[in-house]
Amino acid sequence: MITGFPPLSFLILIPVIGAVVCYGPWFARERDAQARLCRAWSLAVSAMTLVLLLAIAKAGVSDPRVVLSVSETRPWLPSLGINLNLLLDGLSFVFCLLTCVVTLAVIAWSSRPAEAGPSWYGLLLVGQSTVLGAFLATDLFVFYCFFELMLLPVLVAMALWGGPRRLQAALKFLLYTIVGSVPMLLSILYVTWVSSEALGHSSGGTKFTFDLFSLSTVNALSPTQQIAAGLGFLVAFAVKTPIVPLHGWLPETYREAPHGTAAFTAALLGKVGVYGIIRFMFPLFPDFMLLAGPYLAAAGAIGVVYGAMVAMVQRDVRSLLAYSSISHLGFCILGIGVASDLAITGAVFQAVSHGLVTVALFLVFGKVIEREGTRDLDSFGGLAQQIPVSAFFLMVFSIAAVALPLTSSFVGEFLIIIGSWKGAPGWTALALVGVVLGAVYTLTAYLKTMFGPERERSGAASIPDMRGGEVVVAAALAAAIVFLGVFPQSTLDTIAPAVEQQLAKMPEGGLANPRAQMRPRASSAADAADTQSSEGLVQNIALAGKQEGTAR
Amino acid sequence: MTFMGFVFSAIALAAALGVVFNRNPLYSAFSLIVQLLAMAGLYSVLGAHFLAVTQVVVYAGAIMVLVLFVLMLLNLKSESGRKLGIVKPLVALGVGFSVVATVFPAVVAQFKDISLMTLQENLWKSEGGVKAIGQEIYGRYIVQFELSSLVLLIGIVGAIMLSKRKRIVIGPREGGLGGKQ
Amino acid sequence: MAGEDLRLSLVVLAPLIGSILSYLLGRRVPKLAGIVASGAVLVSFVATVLLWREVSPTTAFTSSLSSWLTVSFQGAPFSLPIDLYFDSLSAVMCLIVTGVGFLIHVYSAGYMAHDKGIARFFAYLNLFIAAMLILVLGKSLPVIFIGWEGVGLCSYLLIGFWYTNTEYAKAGRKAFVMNRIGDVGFIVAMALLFTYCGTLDVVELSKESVLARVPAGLAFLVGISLFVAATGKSAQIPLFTWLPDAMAGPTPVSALIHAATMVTAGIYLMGRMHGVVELDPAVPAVILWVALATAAVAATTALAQNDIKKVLAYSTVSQLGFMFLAVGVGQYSVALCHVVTHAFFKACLFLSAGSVIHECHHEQDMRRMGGLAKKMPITAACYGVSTLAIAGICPFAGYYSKHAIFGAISTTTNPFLHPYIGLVGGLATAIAVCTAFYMARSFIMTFLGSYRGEGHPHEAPVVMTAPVAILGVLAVVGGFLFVHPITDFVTGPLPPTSVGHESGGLFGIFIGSLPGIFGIALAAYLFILAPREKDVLRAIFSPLERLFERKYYADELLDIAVVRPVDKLSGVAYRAIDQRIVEGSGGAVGSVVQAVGELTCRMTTGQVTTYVLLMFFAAAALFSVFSQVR
Amino acid sequence: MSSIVTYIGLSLVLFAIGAVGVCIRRNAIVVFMCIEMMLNAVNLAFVAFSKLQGNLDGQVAVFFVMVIAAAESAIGLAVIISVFRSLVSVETSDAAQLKW
Repeated sequence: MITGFPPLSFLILIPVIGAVVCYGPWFARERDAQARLCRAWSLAVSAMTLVLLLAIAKAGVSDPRVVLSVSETRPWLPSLGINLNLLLDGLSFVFCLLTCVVTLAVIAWSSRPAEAGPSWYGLLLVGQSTVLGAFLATDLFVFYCFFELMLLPVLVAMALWGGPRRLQAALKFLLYTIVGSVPMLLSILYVTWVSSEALGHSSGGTKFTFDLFSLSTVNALSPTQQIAAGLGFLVAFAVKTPIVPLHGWLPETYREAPHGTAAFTAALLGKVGVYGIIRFMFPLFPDFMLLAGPYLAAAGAIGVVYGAMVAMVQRDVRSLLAYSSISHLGFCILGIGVASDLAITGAVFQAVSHGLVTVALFLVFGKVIEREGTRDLDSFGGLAQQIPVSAFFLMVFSIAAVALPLTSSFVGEFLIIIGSWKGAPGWTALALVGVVLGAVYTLTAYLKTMFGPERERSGAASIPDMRGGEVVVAAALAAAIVFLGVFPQSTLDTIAPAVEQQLAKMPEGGLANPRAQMRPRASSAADAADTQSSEGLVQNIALAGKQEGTAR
Repeated sequence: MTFMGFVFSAIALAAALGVVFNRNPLYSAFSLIVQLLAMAGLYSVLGAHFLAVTQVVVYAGAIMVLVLFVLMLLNLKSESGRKLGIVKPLVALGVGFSVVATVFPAVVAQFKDISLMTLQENLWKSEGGVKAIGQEIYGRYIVQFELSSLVLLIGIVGAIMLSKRKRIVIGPREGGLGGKQ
Repeated sequence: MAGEDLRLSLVVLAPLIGSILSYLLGRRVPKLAGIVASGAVLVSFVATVLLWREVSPTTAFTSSLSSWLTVSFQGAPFSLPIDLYFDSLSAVMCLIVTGVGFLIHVYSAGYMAHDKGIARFFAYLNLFIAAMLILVLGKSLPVIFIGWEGVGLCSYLLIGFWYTNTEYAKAGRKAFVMNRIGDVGFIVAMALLFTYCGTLDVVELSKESVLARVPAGLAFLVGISLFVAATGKSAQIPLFTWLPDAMAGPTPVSALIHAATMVTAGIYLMGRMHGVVELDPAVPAVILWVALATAAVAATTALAQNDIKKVLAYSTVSQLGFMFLAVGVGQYSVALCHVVTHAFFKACLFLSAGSVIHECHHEQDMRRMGGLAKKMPITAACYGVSTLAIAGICPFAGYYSKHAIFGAISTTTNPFLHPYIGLVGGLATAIAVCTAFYMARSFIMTFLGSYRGEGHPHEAPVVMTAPVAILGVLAVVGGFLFVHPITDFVTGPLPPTSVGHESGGLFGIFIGSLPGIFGIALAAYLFILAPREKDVLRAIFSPLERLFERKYYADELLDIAVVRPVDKLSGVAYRAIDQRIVEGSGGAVGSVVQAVGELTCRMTTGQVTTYVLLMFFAAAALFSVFSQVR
Repeated sequence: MSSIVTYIGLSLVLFAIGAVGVCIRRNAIVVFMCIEMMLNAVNLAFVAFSKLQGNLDGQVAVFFVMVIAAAESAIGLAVIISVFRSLVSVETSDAAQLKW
């Protein structure tokens, strides 16, 4: 362990420091040179974050069999029991990796809008650090803070450099998320308050804590209380993931935001919703999740079909991508609703693969839109000859979007389907219909942009085909997608144990046999969770002890 | 409740009605003065002689004089016609009745059987009331006393400031506060 | 075993590497693309032949390429490795795929010589061969599915090869979507088998003990979903309209994918999963009736087609119907034989049609051809021989496999089908007559009579006529050489069959090839001897002819039944649900808040009395509340 | 019958009359006077309760109320005068500019 140097909090800090430097005065020379220099700098910073993440993971687990789990506690508001405990286990490692890769891709891709100066890179780095924070925090309060902060960089970027109706879109995005996350805050406070008595029994009085593991270990909420608190959480994550009825903000945001921000939002913000449900709702509200399972599965399946159908009639490329991500994420929600180990591992894998595919699609389509100057699907056509490299990569990513075997999305969807068939056969079948529709709109989009007679356009030649940097990014993303499709085992090994632990309180096989008693190893898993939260870094034990004293 | 108490109460009530229902503000001012004096009487019936005196001096003497002065300054005629209509009295009755209805039963329920404790008369008499109140005011309530002097100071400064400002005619011609400064 | 292991993976890897190499080299030197691609398929063919010699009906090799997935399901770890399985059934299929594939590669080197996208073409073609081999060699259902989707993707890419023409691109998309609908059936079957049998391994799933775990209620569903997958890929009703449109692709593509290999994947799947298909006897019955209907519809539609490739496309659909007939009656090895012989003569027909089109400068309409026999003798001969073969005339390949199918129909023991044997046999014979008729018609219109087109066709280059000639020979020899050995060879993986051994002597042969002879004679009479009769007949049956020509309005029916409602529904979904409800709800909340605001600000009337009144009411209310609270 | 009820009853009635006066009358000064009357009613209650409790707190409260009333009347009348100066009328209904 890299002792004496708090790795995880540093992981969150580096991008922020990078962002601050981006705004530094010494970049004050002419704007474009300034932006290029800033781009190089932010590339270095996000690459460093990625390297640090990998180093932490490698150091965290010497041999692969041991479950990856690096945790860290730092008192923040001891009197309220809020301390910055960060945890990097299989689940959060996969999502953090996705964050770093996506940010690297967006920065490397020359998606900076012309009028945006170096602050574009600053915002992206701040966005990266807040998303990393959200994926690492296991303290409910800290998670909530990052959950809200994630919103700002995207909002600012959209409001400043978005499309024509960017202000309405930004406002709607803000309102939807805020209205969604307020119930979560109330539920957090409710859970803490209810558990404070139970926690405090041993030491008389009430011991407030926001730590996920101690809250889930004490499990003080009665089923009805769980339903109330669970709904609060579910609303927040439903708005974020967008589960179908609450997806109002998504099409406009993806349409109006600049390419890079839309790619960033599509790839990451949705995943925090999925991650949140798995990380927080299963340990805290097992009975609620069991009850809400069928409804979630239903919402997921309907999301898949609804997203695909609406995507089929879209004229605008970006809203087509928006609805397609609703459809893909619908699969994750289906997997989560069924809550069996396999389905959830599949859901996590699908979320990660969707992240990679969407960022690629957004960026390549972004280039096509910039080149054509319009977003209307019908006005494209016949680009395959003019920009063959983009055509090739777009074909690869469309194949991944349609989830053909040997791509990562196939592994995700396949696991979800076979995992959730026993729990909700009807809904899984409905989701499969969505897959067919998915093929229709993806290929239609590709056909309308790339195939068809070649039309000579005057200004089109100005933006050349993909250049060096972009080809590298696209190739890297394609390689990642194919690697995850052909050798998913290493990733699945990291995800599965973490998911196993999250589902410790759920009955075996989730919806498949709800009446089955709680897992035999529920107690052991809960103990493991308990020990793991306090074991943390060596020097933190002293801290925890001291903090214990002050809390009472 | 002694005979004198009843007399004073009756006078106070009559004067109060006079204040409200008198057309000419001047007459209502006078009836208010009468009402204040009746109240002073009641205080003395209750044994609060110092208060009775201050009531007469401060209330009737100072405040009502000021009011009369203002009345005279603005030489207001009686209200031009009664545009009261039927709504206002009804509402007023409602208000009055609701105030009484809500409070009175609670008070009755609470205090009907507790008789007025006959304070050791000597305590009031011996100290003549003034000494006891003086000790109270300068003893326990000294802070409040100083604060009230501050309030008075502010009152005075405020009054001066308000009346010193130039005339700002809002009336129909100007329409808005931007009058000649 | 290591030797076989390596060679088995080589069979698949060779075309994969070939596809990348031919693309990279082909971009620089177009000629090289054809050579590299054909070489890769040849290597794979040789490897298959070597392996084929060592495999017997009972032995099989397995080679695992990678442990793809190990997941935990209900506690138990469950692994899904990517393994290749080479037994007698896959040996036959591999031989067909690589053999015919190689010939078609050589042919397309000539056919696509002047096309500037030749490198891309051969890359896709090799990728297709690789995907088809994975499909045929897959040891577990997911691996077969990898090949299944890979083949679908390659057919999409190859049909829409000349993508500058939007119609061709749309045809490619239509093919892919229809395959995709079939794949839904495949995934449903996989999910069911995984959930109940706990395994997806092909060898396991043919064991009785494993199959018993499938609950009775779901047996039909599993079988039918597998059949849906097969219909998607092998173009049975209702998912067959994509095959005629797939003729938009270059002719070698039609020959390879839409005649010899991909379309037979459905039959291979049925054969491989015969245990599952026969779980519920109702499934084979459904298969039989659907197959019969498809064969009838396709055969009659082909009668009225004027585009040579469309005729061959519908004849493929009809012949596939025949193969599924054999599957329906449970004679999988007979169906396989027909697959083999069909591959030979249909590939030969397509390639010779390709040569004709190539020479007539991409003219596909038979009415503007004719009299090509004189100019293109070898192609004409091969086309003629294959026509005889497909008609089922005695010495040629078609006779043996078709005869076997007729025999199989008569010996079925399936309770659902037994009473209808007579009807099925009769219909099948009628279809056989139709097949002979429209094939003869196409031969006569193309090769006999006088040349009606503008170009001046002459014999296709050697590199094209050689493969056609080889296939022609196979079409002649394939029957008696391969049919019996194959039925014995594949008894291991497929249930044994007694059909096809009896030889009714000369008379039996005559009866067997009677429908073919009758069909050809009828066509010859109408088209050569008495053209006037033809017009009379045409006048009588004109409504029927229009029906056939318009392909039983299949496209329009599908359009009305599926495409239009889905479009309207998604339109409704977008406008009604998305615009009005989701966006609307945002607006609604906004206006509610504004209304409430409007209401409250009415209270500030500016009158002092109002404020005083409010104050008193509030005071009264508070007092009453607090007096209770104590 | 020397219980406090009568005094409280009286102060309540006076308070009610004051309230009614404030509501009905449109002349600002009369409203002002009615407010004074309400204050007196409260003072009466204070004194009554102080007698009831037997300590002088009530009376001290009254004392302070008077102080406040004095300051308030100074300010109130100054306001009324400045309103009169600008609106040339003391009717409360004329000073209704501050409405929605």
